Amino acid sequence: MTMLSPSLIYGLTGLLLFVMGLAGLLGCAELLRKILATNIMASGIFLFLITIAHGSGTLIDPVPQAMVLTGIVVSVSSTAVALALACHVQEAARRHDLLQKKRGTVRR
Amino acid sequence: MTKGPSKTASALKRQWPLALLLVLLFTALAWAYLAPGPAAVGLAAQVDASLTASGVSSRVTAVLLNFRAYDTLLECFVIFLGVMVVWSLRPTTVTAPRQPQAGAILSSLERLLVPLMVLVAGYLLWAGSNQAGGAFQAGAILGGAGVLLLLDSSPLLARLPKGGLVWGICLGPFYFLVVAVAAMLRGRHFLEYRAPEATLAIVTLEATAAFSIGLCLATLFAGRQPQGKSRGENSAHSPAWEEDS
Amino acid sequence: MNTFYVSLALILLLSVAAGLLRILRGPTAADRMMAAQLFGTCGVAILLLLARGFDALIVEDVALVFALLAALSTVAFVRRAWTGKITPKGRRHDHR
Amino acid sequence: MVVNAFDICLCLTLAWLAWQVLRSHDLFKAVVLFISFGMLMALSWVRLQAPDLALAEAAIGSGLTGALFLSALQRVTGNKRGERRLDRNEERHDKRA
Repeated sequence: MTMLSPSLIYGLTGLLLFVMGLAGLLGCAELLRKILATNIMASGIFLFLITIAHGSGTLIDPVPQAMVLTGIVVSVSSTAVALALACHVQEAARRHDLLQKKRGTVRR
Repeated sequence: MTKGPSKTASALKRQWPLALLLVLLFTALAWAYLAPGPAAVGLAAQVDASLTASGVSSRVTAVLLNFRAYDTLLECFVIFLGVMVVWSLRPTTVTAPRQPQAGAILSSLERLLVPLMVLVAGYLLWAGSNQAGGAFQAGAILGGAGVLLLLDSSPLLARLPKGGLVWGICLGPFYFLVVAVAAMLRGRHFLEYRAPEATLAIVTLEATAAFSIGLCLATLFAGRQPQGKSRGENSAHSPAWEEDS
Repeated sequence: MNTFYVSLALILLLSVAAGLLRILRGPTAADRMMAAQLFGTCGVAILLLLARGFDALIVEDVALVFALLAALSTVAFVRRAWTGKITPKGRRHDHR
Repeated sequence: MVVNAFDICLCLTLAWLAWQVLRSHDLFKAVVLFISFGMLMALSWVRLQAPDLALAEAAIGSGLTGALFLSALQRVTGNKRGERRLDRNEERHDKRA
């Protein structure tokens, strides 16, 4: 078995996760799964950035690490906002359905 | 993949044009990554050269709170904005069924874990100036403690005044601004502080930012604005967050 | 670097990957959540082994944080996602 | 050699988890898989010598995000009483897919 360098393995995995997350974001219908896919995409980008910082030499670059650290915290708060909005949308749609049903004109 | 027409399509379906496009994108990205070129030159040497002027000995903390403090300032405001967005959503009338009261196991778990989480958060905050750890990690753990309290619908939250919550959320971002402007008043640039007084500035900034980030994360989990004392049905014991979100 | 510890960590990682199958096919929601918790427990062990294997003692802090916060998702599951009711037969009927 | 095998194993598991998150029919299963994904990300930060990130990810990826998604899942699907689906049916769907 030949040795693969860690920067190769993790870098390609980061790119793969990014592309997969993009596929989920474009190809899935549910809001919650779109949010999951966005998170996977973000993880892929973070992995790629940190791999670049790690693989450049013996010195590990702290600047991408700091950027990704902010990115992780921002991504969790934006996930929370997106989830709140998604729940809000679904509840509003359900309330709309209930109103329609009460009036006798059922949607769908 | 043959599902009833009433159900919406859930998982990723086979869409060949999209798949082809994404495979092409992956190939292009991988080629760009693996293609031989000049080696990337990081900023590690510059960071190491000016580490003594930054006031802390941890490189990541120095970058976060001194060299690129702009990022952290904006990030604090992004989280603050997130809380404002969540609070501005009008509560819908469809409510989930009420949670039963937390059992003995959950409340004892909460009593065990929350003090430990606060302790570990304090440790990470203290250790953050010379090793891994710092405001974000401590804030995330504090947020986890808050989420645990919210999940157990702890009576501790009933004693939380709403005004205090707002002040706590505002504390981190606005203290950051105060420090930044104070640097300007001393004849420096916005957010420029150097070695003798930088340590104090960074430590206080980290403490307030961790506190605010923790509160913000817990508030984001709660999902909406806490009901004030005036609006509850039995206002004497209405908790800051009602447990039916 | 200590090869012995790292190979132990590799074995634990493989066992975690085997536990993934339980998440994928576990008949009830509780099975899936328990498998994810196994991930958490094994993760703590892997982190401790890596801390010894690479002589990076800071990783022990990571294991501490991991052990503290992995319980949070289980509590969320019990309180929010698992509204099982006790059926007349006395078995806890598992639905979400 | 062993380290290399560890890296490859970790990365394969990560990619497989991400794929399963996207293609599983049940949203709850996707959320549980995503929690495990966050835990494995913390391991990969340790391998890439970024302990700051590992600390943040251990706190956020394994705890907070899971709680957020599970709670949102309850709000989205919780009070639809008629649409309860037994897991056996879901298993059949997965086999067919």
